[in-house]
Order: sequence, then C-alpha cells, then structure tokens
Amino acid sequence: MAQRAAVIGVGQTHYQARRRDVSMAGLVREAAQRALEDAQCTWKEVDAVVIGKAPDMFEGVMMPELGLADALGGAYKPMLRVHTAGSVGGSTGVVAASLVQGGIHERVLCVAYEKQSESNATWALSISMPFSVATIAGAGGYFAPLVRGYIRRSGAPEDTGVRVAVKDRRNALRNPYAHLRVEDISFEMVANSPMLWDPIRYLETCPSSDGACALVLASESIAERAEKTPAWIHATEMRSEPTQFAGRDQVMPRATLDNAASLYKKAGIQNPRRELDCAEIYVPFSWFEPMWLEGMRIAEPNQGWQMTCEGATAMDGDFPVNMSGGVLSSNPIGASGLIRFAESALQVRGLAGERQVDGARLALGHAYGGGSQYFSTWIVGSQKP
Amino acid sequence: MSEDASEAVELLRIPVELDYTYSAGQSASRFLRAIAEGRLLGQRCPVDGKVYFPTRGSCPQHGVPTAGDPVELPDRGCIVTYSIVRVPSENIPLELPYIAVQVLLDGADTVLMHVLGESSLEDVHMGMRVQAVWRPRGEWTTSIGNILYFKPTGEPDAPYDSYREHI
Amino acid sequence: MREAAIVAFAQSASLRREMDRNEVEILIPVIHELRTSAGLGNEDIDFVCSGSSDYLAGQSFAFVAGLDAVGAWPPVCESHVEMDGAFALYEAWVKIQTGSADLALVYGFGKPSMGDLPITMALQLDPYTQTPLWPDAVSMAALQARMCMEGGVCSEAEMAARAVRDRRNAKQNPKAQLKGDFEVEALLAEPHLVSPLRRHDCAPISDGAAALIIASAERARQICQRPAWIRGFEHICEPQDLGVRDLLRSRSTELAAQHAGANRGKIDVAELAAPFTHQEILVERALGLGDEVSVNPSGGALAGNPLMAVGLARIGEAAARISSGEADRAVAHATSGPCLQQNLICVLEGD
Amino acid sequence: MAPVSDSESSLVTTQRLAYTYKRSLGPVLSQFFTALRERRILGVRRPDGSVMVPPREYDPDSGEAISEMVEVSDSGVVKSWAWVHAPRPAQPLPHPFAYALIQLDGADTPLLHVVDAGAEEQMQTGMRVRARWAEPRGGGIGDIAAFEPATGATGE
Repeated sequence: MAQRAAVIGVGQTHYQARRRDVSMAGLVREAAQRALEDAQCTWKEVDAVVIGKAPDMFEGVMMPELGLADALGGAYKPMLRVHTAGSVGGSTGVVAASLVQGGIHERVLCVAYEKQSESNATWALSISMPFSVATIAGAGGYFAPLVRGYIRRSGAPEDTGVRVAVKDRRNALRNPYAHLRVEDISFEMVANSPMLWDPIRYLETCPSSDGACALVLASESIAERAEKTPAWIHATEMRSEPTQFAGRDQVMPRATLDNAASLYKKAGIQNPRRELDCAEIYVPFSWFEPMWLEGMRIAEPNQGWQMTCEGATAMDGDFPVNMSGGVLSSNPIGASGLIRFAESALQVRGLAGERQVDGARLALGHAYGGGSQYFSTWIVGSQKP
Repeated sequence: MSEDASEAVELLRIPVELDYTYSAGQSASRFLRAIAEGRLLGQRCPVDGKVYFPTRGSCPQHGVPTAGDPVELPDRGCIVTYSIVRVPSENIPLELPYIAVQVLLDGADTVLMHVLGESSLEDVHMGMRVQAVWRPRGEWTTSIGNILYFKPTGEPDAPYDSYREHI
Repeated sequence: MREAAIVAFAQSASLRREMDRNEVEILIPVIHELRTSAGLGNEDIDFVCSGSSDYLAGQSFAFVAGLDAVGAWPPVCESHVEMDGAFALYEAWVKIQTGSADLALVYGFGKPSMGDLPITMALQLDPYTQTPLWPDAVSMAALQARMCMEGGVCSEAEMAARAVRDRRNAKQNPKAQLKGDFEVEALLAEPHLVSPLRRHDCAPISDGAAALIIASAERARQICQRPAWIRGFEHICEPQDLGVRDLLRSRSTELAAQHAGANRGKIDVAELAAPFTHQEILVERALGLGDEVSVNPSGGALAGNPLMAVGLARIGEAAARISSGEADRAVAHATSGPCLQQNLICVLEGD
Repeated sequence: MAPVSDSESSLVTTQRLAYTYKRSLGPVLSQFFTALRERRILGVRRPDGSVMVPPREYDPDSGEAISEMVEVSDSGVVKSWAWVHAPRPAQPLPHPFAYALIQLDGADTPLLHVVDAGAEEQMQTGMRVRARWAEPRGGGIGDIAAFEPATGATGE
C-alpha cells in the first residue's frame, strides 16, 4: 500500500507581471533548478517529471509540456501533464506525490507554471462561445455573485474582505518571491480602492503573474538521508463536482466539505483548527478566506469571517493563513496551487524565512478551481505520518 | 519585433489564428431554435424532475440525458445573485458599469447568466423580480442574445428561502 | 505492485465529423454503456480520471463539461490530464498502487473535426522557431517517413500494407471509421497528399470517445469473469526537436516496452495507436513484433483516430480480447507529440 | 406545443480564435533571433562538442544549461523533406513548397524550415540549399524567407 513520501526540495521564481527576460523553458528551469539545489540532487537523479498548468490558450501552445519535458531534464523519462483548472497546481502536487506513494518512483520533479504575459488571461477565460452571450468578465465576474451569496447567508461584516486583503498584502512584504508588494498598505487604501466586480474591490483581487514553482518529492529512504528537514506528506485529497446543476450550492459546494472530511480522516486529524499550525489557502479574491475556512471545516458554517475579523488568521494569530501573501499577492494561475503546497512544506521544514510560523509542525496546502468545483489539498508535517 | 536594429531582439509577436466549426449539440440546438421563435424551453432531468434552463443536454448531477419533453418557461423570474461589473473585457461589448445577474426563471431549477437593464446600480438586489426585454422580433436568431436584458417588474421581491438553494 | 485489471470498456463510433452531438452528448452513452456492462453505480467508483485537449475543442477548460457526463454526484475524487486518456489510465493505475482507490473510471474524448487538425497540431511544436512556420502534422510525419524510406526502414509498399491490414481488420469492428478490402498496388497508384505520404498512410480525422474501468484485484474478480491484468505499464518522453532524435526508430517505445516487460512472454495481440503507416512499422519494430502476433485486430489508429481517446481505446480493445479469451497476453500502445515523441506501453494478461 | 424531433440536426457555426502572443525569448533565443536579423545563423555547443541549431538554453539529453553560441553557415544540406502540394493560408509560401530538415554547414543537427524549389522534381535528399533572407527582418524565424536550391560546395 502507500509508501511514505516527502518534499525534499522547493524552488520558486520571483513572481512578476512580466518575466520578459526568460523564455518559457527558462522560467520553468529557474524554479526547477532551485528545487534541485534545495534537494541536493541533479537532473539525472530525477526519475519522472510531472508538469501542471492552466489552459493551453494562456500561452498559445498546445500541450507545451511536450516541448518543456527535456528542458526539465525529462528526456527519456516518464512525463505527465495535469490540468484541473485553477486547482491544477495542487493536483500536480497530488499526482507527483502518488508516483512516490505508489512505489513507482524514488524522486519526482513536479513543476507548475504560467506565463500570463504571453497573452491576456481575461481574454482566454472569456472567449465568447457561439450561441451564448458572454456576461462574465474573467474570474472576478464569475466569483463576485458567489461572494455576494456568502455575505447574504453568513451576515459577515462588509469589511471582512478588506481585512483579508490588508493581512495578505502585509504578509507578502515578508516574502521575497511575492509579486504585489504594497509597502504602505492600509485598511483605508484597500477600502477606498475602486470596485471592480461589486462587491470585490481592486485591492481585494489577485494580480496576473508570470512564474513557476517546483518541488522535488522523494521516497522515505531518500528523504531520511536529506540534509534539510523534509516535509512529510500526511495526506492528499481531491474532489470535483459539476459546474452547474439544480440545487447546487455554489457558495459552499459539497465537494469542498467532502474533500476536507476525507483529508482529515486520512491524516488522523479531529480538530483541524487546533491540530494544524497554519494553512496556505487558495484565495484569489479576499472573501474566499472566510469561505474556504468554512469549506475546509476549520471554521463552523457561516462563521469563517469571525476568524478573519478576530485576527486569528494573521501571522500572530492562532491559525495563520497565507503567510506567503497568498494568491492575492502572486498569481501565475497554473502554479498558484502548487505554491500553496510549497509554502506549507517550507513552513513545516522551518525554511520559510521571515514569514516562518514558529514551531509549525503540521500545515495545510489548498487549491480550488473551475466554478468552485475542483478541490485539491494536502497536509504536510515535520514528522513522519 | 524590434524597430531599432542596434537593440537585441528580445520579444516576438506570434499571431495564432484558428478557425473552428462548433456544433451546439442536439439538445442545445432545440433550445436555441425555440429561442429564435421567442420561446424559452427547459428540459427535465429524468431522475429528479428538476428543470434545466438553459440546457446543455444532460443533467450533470446524474449524468443522464435530459431527453424528455421540453418544458416551456415564462420570461420572468427573480435575481438570485448579481455583480456590478466595472472591468472591461475584450469579448464583452457592454458599456461599463453593467449589472451581471443570475436569473432563476419561474419554474426553472437552474439559473441563467444575463444582464440587468432599466435599473440603477443602487436599486438592484437579490430577490428582485425581473422580466426579459426582447430584441425586435425581426432580429431574433438562435441565440440567448434575443433577450437584450432583464428589467425589474416592480413586483414584490421573491422571499430568500424561495431561491437560496440556487446560489 | 498491486494487481489491477481492466474490467470493462466502451467506446463511441469513430466518425469523420460528429456534427449532431457535442462532447458531452458523445460521452454520455459511452459512460452509460460502460457502467451498465460492469454493473456499477457512481457510489462504486473511487476515482475518475480523464484525458482531453482544449485546443481540439477550441475552448479553454473543455474537460470541465466532460464531468457533466459522469454524473459526478456525490462529488468524486477526480483528475484530468491534458493528454490521451491512456495517460489518464496510467494516473488511475498509480492511484490504485497507492492503495487509496480500488476502482476507477477513466475516459478520453476529442472532436478534432472542429478545427483544421493538421494545423492545430502545429501548435504543439516549438513556439519560437517552428510553429510560426505552421508545419502541419502530415508534413511533420512526412519528414520522418522519407527518412525511414531512404534509410532502409520501410518501403512505400510495406507502409501501404499496414493500411490494407488495418482496414481489413476494421471490418470486424463496428466502431471503426475506415474499413474494407484494399490492394497495395491500388493504394500506391493514388496521388501523394504530402509527399512521400499518401492519404492511406495517414490516420483519419475522427471524433469520438472511449472509457474503461480499472479495478484492484479484489474488485476485478467481482466484476469480470476474466479480467485483463495490467502486468506492465510505462511511458517515456523524448526531446521534442526532431534534430536531436533518432527518427529511424522509436527509442521511447523501446524503453517503455523494456520497463513494462513487454517481451517477458509471448505476445498474442498488439493494439497500436501510431497515426501514420511508417510509425506503425516503427512501433512494431520497437516492440519486436513478429508475424505470429495479431497486430491491430481492431484496425488500430489507422482505421479510427479519435485523438485523446485513441490510445485509451487501444488499451480497451486489447483488454477486451483478453477478457473474451481470444488472447492471453496483449500489448497496447499510445502516443503523443510529433513523430512519436512520447509513447506509452501497457502489458495485459489473462489469468 | 409541437413535438421537437430528436433526429433534428445540430446548429453549427464557425468562429475564429485569434490572438497575437508576445513571446519573450530569454538570453539564448534572443541571441539567435538578433543574429537572424543580421543575416547570421547561430547554434549552441552541446557538452559533447556538437552544435545544435536552432539553439536551446539546455542540453536536450541531460537538461544541463548550455550557452556557448557558435555561428554556422546559411547554407547546408537537406536531410529530409515533405512536399506540400496544397499550402494552407497560414503556411509560409502560397505555392507548392517543401518543409525540410536542413543541416547547415557547421551544425550537427538539422533546422526545420521551408525550401522554395518551384517543383517537387527539383527536390532531393542531400541537395544543397541556401537561405533567402527576408526584407525587412527582426520578426523571428521568418527572417529566413525560405531556403533555395544552391550550387557550390560551401556557404558564404
């Protein structure tokens, strides 16, 4: 049955609006090389490559992994390309982990990326299909009505989203890789920023970034020999449901609740708020912090906003969320999920630098995508499961 | 393309143009042909009887075709949720700001994404009763765009409990 | 390795142009047939994995609609590869190896007829130095075919013989697109499409879908009298640039076959997804298939080529021949990328 | 309500998906395309000493970074070719031509490009070809408009 697996290397590029100084191969290699250095291994020692990214139309290359496999040392090795919409970075991590857990490989290089500056994400996401009328302007247009639905049912104070944005933007200042760095960020600045998709304000949204994130995953025997602390994978989980059907709860989909329940069961966790030390949650629009705190069963239904408003999710709170600055600060779409997974690993390895949560032993990495319908998560720990 | 021959070529502009032939599929075609006649046709899931509008030919919850007799729906309903959009998008020819709404037609069990007109940004709210405003009959095609927008009817709001499970 | 087997398989007909139905409407009856034949409900399925391509569908997130055909409720543990469904099956097989799934539904689908497929495929090439020249997929294959012909790998008559064999075999396959009795000489009298390739050297453009069920040993026995056990499963990718590859052989197929242990026993049946006649010969050689092997009893990709489903369908066809008792040991192949860049080999055995 | 037939065929329409992508090149490809603008062709030296054209920033077999640029000739030998009888609108030439793998003098791997030979009968594996440069240049691989049949043993 399942073998133990661990993250022994993490590599990231700096996330920026435009990485005009690199090709696509250059971008993914930058992250991969850093991950290999962290793992102290060579291209040659990698058994297989798993590549994830969001839709091919973002870069205008069909199955770009075919051209990037050898850029990642994948020549004459197995290579897989994962694509599960916005959750793809997370799913890529889950698939790569399963190659080790299934006893197939000893060392797997897992890379997720997006080079959004090659095109325009709003264009690629809003391509008007024949026979339909496009009314949804990009992801914000899709999610704003759901945020409104959440506010209605939870009675959350209107400024909850502002608080999340201020917190995540402050956290980003401690992360050298973060894209958006607003030095003088304040409540007023976010609250006064323009409404884009009411009720979502400009400073409550994620940027469009170029970037790549890479992990080296290894078997137990290799991880035990690693010089730096490995992040042991305690559990992974994925859940999906259809985009639209009669009676679908789009605000709090059953897929997220089922995903959370199954993940904690696998990890032997009874009380996630108490047992987890911190979490990296996929929050592309600020309101999704309270929403997914509930969706991950960390907060009670309709009460996620209380954790935010009480400061529980701040760096000095009892349950820090998005220490990296989150998707709100860096969003190379296809990589965004894997960055969550990578940050959770860095935290339990004690390698998160200025954004380190003291004594983090168990951390959650989370990603979602599509119309709040794809979820992929993992829990990593400083100790073996 | 770099204009200055002394500068290095660092960026290429590569046009990609692909032509596609899309087919709407049997079920959506039936729905679109009805729209061309000004009729809104939903379809029932054979498992639980829920009415799908618009229809793509299947009940995604049960993975079965919604192949039975169509259900004719009125062009009225209520706003389930909405957003005021102030962000331009190349693919959307609407003037900013506009109100994007999810409309639950009376008798339907899924929502239609459309826009709200004849309403101020301040007035729009969840539960608001709305009615379709159609293009002139001579302009009707096989497109949901035959409905120009929805407008408020002035009827009392639909109670939250009547539509909450559609958000 | 944890024992796992293919226990059910279904596919749509391969059609040159499926204009009446969208992807979901193509998939629904296939998945329905699959579940009915296996006697399974959604609650029995632990994992779902699919393969498809946004560029074939001309739309981002094309795979999302595929989920509508599954009836993913209650929510399912699910994943998707932007690859042929054969690679989705590989992911499902790995999932079974981890012990976290016992039974998985895998499907692949594509409607390449929507675009100008040979041109669409140029988007797979190097986006800086190759795609802007728009070398279509047939031209890319023709470059390799000429090297094979001039390099002594095969003659145009041997290539035509593959088309003749596959189309003849396809007469027994109600789902196949190109079938019938042809003569090598008559085919060689046809004009070139892109020299040195003629139309018969190229797989057709096909719309279609395929789906199958993979199960762990315990579950497999409950569902199928004679499961097709997966005894080897590997895929290998080569560098993309034709200039740095040996185009006169398929090294990645050789390596995948070696890792999968394809030649550890007698092969009764081989199902190949090579989309051009000379590539079928290259894959046959890489697998070391002799005259005693029944190659492409279904007709293979040359008789029906629904991209993103064609590789998965080859595994399904091979598995069906094990389950029926027609074969004891089979090898199935899937490929991706220009000129056989990436190849997958699945070795199946009966009890 | 009139019953709607199930056999009714589906509505069909065409749509063009068009976007001009902006491709940043990175140091190695930038040198290659800058040189093309100057009518020069660059390859890159691999760890085994061989020269690869077009260049990559990594060795395709090992993944190791490489960056030593080497100028090669703008003429060479056709290693294989495919004759396009009916060019599509997107393709580089409006009349029949060949896609070809061309090994330039000084290179160890062939470059994919087109040969404008007029007629299929003029094509032959092993034939020598020379680049015909586009005017103006600076736009990418199309800076070489095509290769043409050449006589003479060496390039410029």
